[in-house]
Amino acid sequence: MAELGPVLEVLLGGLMSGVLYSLVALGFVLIFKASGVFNFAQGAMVLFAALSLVRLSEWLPFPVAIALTIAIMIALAWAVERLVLRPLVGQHGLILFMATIGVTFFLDGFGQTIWGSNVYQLDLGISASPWFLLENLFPGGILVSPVDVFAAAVAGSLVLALSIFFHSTKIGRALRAVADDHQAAQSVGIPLNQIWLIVWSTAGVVALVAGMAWGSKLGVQFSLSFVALKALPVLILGGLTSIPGAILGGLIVGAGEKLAEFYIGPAIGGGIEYWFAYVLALAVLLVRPQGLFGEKIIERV
Amino acid sequence: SAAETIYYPSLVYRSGPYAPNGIPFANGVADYVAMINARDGGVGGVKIEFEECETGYATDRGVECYERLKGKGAKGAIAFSPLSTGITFALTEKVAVDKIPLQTMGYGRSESADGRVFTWNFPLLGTYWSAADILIQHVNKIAGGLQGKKITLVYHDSPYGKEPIPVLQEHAQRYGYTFEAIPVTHPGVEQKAAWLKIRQTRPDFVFLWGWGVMNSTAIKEAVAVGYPRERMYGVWWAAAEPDVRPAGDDAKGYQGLALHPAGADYPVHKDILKYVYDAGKGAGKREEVGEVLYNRGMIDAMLKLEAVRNAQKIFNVKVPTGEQVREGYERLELTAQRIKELGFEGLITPIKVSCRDHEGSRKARIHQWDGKKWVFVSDWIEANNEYLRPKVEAAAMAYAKEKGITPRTCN
Amino acid sequence: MNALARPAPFDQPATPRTALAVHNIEVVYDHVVLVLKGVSLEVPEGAIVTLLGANGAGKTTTLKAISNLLHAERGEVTKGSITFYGEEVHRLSPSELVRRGCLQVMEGRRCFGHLTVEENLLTGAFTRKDGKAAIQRDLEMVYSYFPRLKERRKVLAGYISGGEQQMCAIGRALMARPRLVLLDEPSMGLAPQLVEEIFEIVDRLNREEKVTFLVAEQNTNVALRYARYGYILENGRVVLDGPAEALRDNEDVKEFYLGLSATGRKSFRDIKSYKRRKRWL
Amino acid sequence: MIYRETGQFRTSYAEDQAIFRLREDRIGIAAILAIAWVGVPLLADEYLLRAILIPFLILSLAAIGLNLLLGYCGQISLGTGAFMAVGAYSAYNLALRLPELPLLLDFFLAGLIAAGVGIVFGLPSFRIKGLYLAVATLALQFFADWAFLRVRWFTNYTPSGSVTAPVLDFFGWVVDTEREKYWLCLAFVCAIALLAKNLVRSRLGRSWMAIRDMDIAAEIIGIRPMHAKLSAFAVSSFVAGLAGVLWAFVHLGSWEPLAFSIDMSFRLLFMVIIGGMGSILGSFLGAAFITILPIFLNQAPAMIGIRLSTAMVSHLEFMIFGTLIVLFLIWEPHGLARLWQIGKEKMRLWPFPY
Amino acid sequence: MAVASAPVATSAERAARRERRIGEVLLAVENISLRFGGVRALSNVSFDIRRGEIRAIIGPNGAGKSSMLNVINGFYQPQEGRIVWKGRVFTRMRPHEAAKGGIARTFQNIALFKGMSTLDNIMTGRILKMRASFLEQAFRIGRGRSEELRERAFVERIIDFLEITHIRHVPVGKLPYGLQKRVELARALAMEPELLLLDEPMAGMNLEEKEDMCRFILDVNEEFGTTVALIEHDMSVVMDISDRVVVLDYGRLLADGTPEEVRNDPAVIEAYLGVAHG
Ligand SMILES: Nc1ncnc2c1ncn2[C@@H]1O[C@H](COP(=O)(O)OP(=O)(O)OP(=O)(O)O)[C@@H](O)[C@H]1O
Ligand SMILES: Nc1ncnc2c1ncn2[C@@H]1O[C@H](COP(=O)(O)OP(=O)(O)OP(=O)(O)O)[C@@H](O)[C@H]1O
Ligand SMILES: [Mg+2]
Ligand SMILES: [Mg+2]
Repeated sequence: MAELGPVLEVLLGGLMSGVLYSLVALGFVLIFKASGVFNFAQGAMVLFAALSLVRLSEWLPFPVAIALTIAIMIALAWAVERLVLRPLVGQHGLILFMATIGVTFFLDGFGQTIWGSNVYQLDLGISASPWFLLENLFPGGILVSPVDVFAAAVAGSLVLALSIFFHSTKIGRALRAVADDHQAAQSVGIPLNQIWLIVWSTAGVVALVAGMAWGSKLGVQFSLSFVALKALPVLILGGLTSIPGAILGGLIVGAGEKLAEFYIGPAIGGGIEYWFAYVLALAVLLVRPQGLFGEKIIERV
Repeated sequence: SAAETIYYPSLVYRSGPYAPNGIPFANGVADYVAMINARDGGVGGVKIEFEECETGYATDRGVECYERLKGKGAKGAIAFSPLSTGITFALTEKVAVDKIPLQTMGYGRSESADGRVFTWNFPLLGTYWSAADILIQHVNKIAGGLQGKKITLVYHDSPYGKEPIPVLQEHAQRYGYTFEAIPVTHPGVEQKAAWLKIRQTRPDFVFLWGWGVMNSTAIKEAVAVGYPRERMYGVWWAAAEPDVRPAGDDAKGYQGLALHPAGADYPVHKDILKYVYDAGKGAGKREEVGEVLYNRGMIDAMLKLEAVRNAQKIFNVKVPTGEQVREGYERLELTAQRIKELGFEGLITPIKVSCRDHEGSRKARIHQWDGKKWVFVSDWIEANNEYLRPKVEAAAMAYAKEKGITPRTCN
Repeated sequence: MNALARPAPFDQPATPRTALAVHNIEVVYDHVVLVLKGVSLEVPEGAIVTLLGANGAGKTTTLKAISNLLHAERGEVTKGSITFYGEEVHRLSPSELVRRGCLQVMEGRRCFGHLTVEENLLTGAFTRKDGKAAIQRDLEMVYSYFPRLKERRKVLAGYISGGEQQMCAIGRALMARPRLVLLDEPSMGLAPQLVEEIFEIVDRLNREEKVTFLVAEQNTNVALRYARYGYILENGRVVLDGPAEALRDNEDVKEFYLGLSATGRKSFRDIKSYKRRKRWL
Repeated sequence: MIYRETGQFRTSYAEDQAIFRLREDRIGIAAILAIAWVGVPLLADEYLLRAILIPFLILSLAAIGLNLLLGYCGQISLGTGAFMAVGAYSAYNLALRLPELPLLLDFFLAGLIAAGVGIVFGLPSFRIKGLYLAVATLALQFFADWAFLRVRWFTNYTPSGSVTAPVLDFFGWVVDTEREKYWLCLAFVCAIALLAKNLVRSRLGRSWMAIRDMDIAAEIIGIRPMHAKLSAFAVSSFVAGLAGVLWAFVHLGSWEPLAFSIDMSFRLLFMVIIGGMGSILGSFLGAAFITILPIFLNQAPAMIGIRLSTAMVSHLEFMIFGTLIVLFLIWEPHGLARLWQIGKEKMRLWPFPY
Repeated sequence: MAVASAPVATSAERAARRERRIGEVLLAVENISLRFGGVRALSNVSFDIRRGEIRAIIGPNGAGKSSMLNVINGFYQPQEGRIVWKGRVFTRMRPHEAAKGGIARTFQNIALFKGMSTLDNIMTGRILKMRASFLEQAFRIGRGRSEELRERAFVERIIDFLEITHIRHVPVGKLPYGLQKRVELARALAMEPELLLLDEPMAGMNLEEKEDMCRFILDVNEEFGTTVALIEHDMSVVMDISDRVVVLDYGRLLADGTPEEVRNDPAVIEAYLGVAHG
């Protein structure tokens, strides 16, 4: 039993950090699902949202700051739709991807100009001190971080809400139609502009949540945008188009990489966390080329 | 006119992921140079022409900046502080060709302390090997001997983070502690596995060789696994305000190496506030003057300008060339008296650079974050040069051999 | 049904209004390729008008210009005007146009491959606001037109056969309950029976529900049988237009589009190795 | 009509298949080559050579490598940096461990080793497609970063893990001035660009493009997808590997694994997309856009006499750069190369609009 | 524009020539069944194609015609049945095997390489005929050069033949639908196939273009002796040019015979033709 303690602890820790990856991956999924755009700017949006919140909350009450930040993210969505996506309707996915890179650069510069490049502390008022569970079973107990639990809860409910929203409304169907074929979607009267505004706004709000979770952990600073890289394997593993996939992918990647780092890492020099998630994703893809929950890739002549 | 100015290029990173650390440093440099210009009319009566170039901590941009700025001014740039290990590596060979000294205060390659091989490099005040040695000396003292203790190094997985490992490994035998090194991959936002391991092995001390976001994350994770901050020690690049601030109160008790104190109540600060900030020309905010990295930038600038002053004296010129500044560095000696004149009393200890020894001084103190500011918990500790010097020389010779350099002889 | 979208017969003026007027438009692709060189046409409300012409004449381009879908292909209307019930089309987004009742069935099917057949049909009803029941009713109506689709309703549209996709695309358009439908080669890839059926449906919708149609078609024979008026495009210009009967009786059209020469229909086997194409220009 | 096609008849297929069919094009390219080989080295100062032109040339080479894979064969790769790293470290180890080999051969062998690694990491492309494939190559990227840090043998057990290139001695020609380095890079770039151009307009290139445009149809006309994809991976990583060698040996001199990190891979991807997928010329234009433009933007305020804080300048640089990317894509989604082509088309029609 | 030099012959002469040309069984599909999940796309279908004939496959939408072609050239793998190709038996064909063995095809949903020019598209059809080594191609020496010229000349003949000289250098993505179909045919012809599978080659064409297309198909068939299997919904075309017709309905073989036989078959009229047509 005593040996099981550490395993459980690592597993739990991994699952928790996996949820944090999922939060970022979720933003990617939303936008990809709705437009076939792989949004490179998701990381920059996480940073931008968190920065806005932190700086606004310096002189506004926290709830007001949150509301204002959401408004800012919606404005951003509007600008992106208007200035970037609309003129590029119907272009190849890679080109849209490149355009979001332009957005990334812009946001990086813009965010730093108006909000500054320092580190800011984001205090959500949740104690960072750990809980120790089941101390009677395991020596030292199983360590759980309350921040992680909070993040997990938020992520879980977010996924649930989004799944319901996108699956049981006609918007959900329209989203998938748009992702399949912009032009045909337009031709049946799906308003691309509104759809994209909705989705990018939602992704902006998701970015804010991710920014809060990660920002309370890392401090709000430029490096927040790097967490996007950690979300990539999660995204791919779960399938680019699946909201539940983002969560599940996150859990698998989180737990897998922590266990690997912990138990395999020392044998081959450590730091394998760095690539393990990708290799894991690769292995899954070899079996299921569309990820665990992604839409089937149609091959037909 | 241009003929009458000293050209001082400053490579900075005021944007991007490392900006929180880069900004105070760059401000310290800029303010100090501005103060010298305003107060003394420059160095030796010659105005300093100051220019910044943004590297964003990226090597190729750093190289581009260097190339762009190195030939500017009447006699070219006086010296460069690349402020990044990657840029240092990329420039080490180029400066030898261009004949411009490379000042790497508190970073860069440890073996470059050997001036016979690394003619143009000046890792002033201390290398990472010195840092590792000083830390071990300190914990050895407070633990009353390290026999049977456990020390874990959590390091940034890059040449920077790896530098101290050989010293810590060798010391493990000498002092009898067990040593473990855990890499953290760039940029260091995920360290859960590392800290869960620490929770299990429960080392007596954790050394932190991190950079940027990795440091604050490490502190947060330490809190999350319940590792006491009092037993964590950061290197001097992991013990400044941006490293502890995001962790808030949780960082209380965290300790680190200090090449110099924090605080703005030294004479030089008064001058800076008076001549620069009162004139409304400060590079940063008034209340940020005196932060750890700010002071470090200030010292970096001061040392560079002292080398210039030295060169002016030696060669009796108004504007020295890079080659002459190198001489100025190599014969740099800051006595306690001189340090006092400069207004740096208490900030640094005397320095003496020589042809053999480009480090000049290898002392640091330990300071601790009390939740609001850094306070000293130790006196100056000097690295053990009898132990380090042979190591430095061996590594430098290996480099010389690889590159086909014949080391100079110093007398 | 939808009172808004479809004016009741009694407020129709004696002479039908113009549903669609295209006035002398030029279309340029990629900033350099001039494809339409001044096309004008008019579709009266409640009519079936057909647009004929060889491959590359510019039929698809004309229809896309009308429904404002050129944008995604880097095409642009550089000259002229298009009005839908008197309103300039270029001020309306494609979805806005659909909401006002002008809808295009695109060439080459363009079903949403990752959606099931039924979902595809339902996307057609995106702009409708008249409630689930009405949509369900229309769904059943489409299924009654195309029983084959009902069988395949749960299959991803990407996997169904070409003809089934064509039905799906037409059905999807009908789900929107449009006032004006731009049909781009509806008969392509359909079995002969179905071609007739499609045109029957067109005719029925036209008669019973007063839906206006502009049909680009290669199957001249059928098209001229059902249409009231026709335009023949050649190289980006309208070269001939007139009432369908007149076109059918035109000697050139007879020979080159209907394959009826003085001696009657020739077998495909006996076509001479080459013959000069009819050029009106 | 400055650009005149009329009156130039191509009377054989050989003529019609020439790279530059028009006299104007041939004159233009000859002028560019003359400027590149003679004019630039004579006129450019050290800054221009060392900080701008040499990196530009090497990155163009790497971009050509990626373009072969992405632009021609349609396989998205985010591992170009890793292929460059493989090239660089292979050449380093070859030079170190087999000093008797001539350096040029080391370069070539390093390219071949990179090609081998490319083939291995191209294997998943058989099953995995599109964006999903990008992850396979990312796995390589991260794995390579890790391996070159971790496996000490690669870095000859240097304590810090950074290594230094040997003296560039090509059969007695010691390349040490910037001008010589520039010529060296230029020679490699010209040669590889020509070979690449030849490849893409022959059978192999056509089978890559077929796979890119529609792999199923390609298979049905007898192209073996695996063979085509792997050969694209191999050639692409050979070129990238060679670029890596140049980047390490000629540009940096000494380097750490970070020099070939994911950032490098992304930058190359940007170059290819902005420059134009499926265009050799586009690789050059893209490399120029991504490397030179930010530097220019950084210096622009000072040039026009505006004094701004360093931070402001660099933030502006980011914002303007991002905006320009979007603007260029909107203007011409198919990249700069295409823009150039349309420009030529317009010149042909000039003074008429169409 | 060059004009294809097909001889003009009377229909009686042609008919006689055809009789002589049609030879042994080139390809036979035997008891093929193909299912997708619950859908039976083909159930127990058998028929053969003889050398030199034009074989039409007709049937309502979704009958399994395209699927049949996919089975023949190896893109779909039937659950049951076998294919006999020139005497060799395959339980499953592989696409490149089929291509090597001389089966070429066009697709219902045009499957051209959109980013390439017409010429390059057709040149891809010659890939199997080219042998130059990697280095020869890279340096454009030896076979890398000569082959390129030789094949170009060959392809130009096809381009001339199909009258698409003016669009040689146009990217096919920009061509109107009908021309794309023609380019697709050109690409298939470039493979010098023994069996040419055409999936609705005349969809989306007007009469004149259909006439052209028929002429091309007939010429290919007569000039080069290429066997053609053709799916088409235009009955007048099918009745006029095909030698024998297979009718599929919901995956089953409904009828097989000469055009006249099929046209008068009540089952076929019921399932497919409806009112007498053409
Ligand atoms: N995206 C595009 N870019 C450039 N040229 C185009 C584009 N789309 C169409 N064209 C050109 O415009 C002309 C008209 O094409 P269009 O598709 O309108 O013809 P069509 O009459 O619909 O022909 P079909 O009967 O084959 O469908 C053609 O010559 C075609 O090459
Ligand atoms: N890959 C597949 N997955 C699932 N079902 C398929 C697949 N391919 C074909 N089918 C189904 O098999 C049936 C036959 O399709 P096929 O494409 O062969 O029809 P077809 O005779 O060519 O019809 P059309 O004349 O409309 O082109 C259709 O109902 C189709 O939905
Ligand atoms: Mg058309
Ligand atoms: Mg079919």
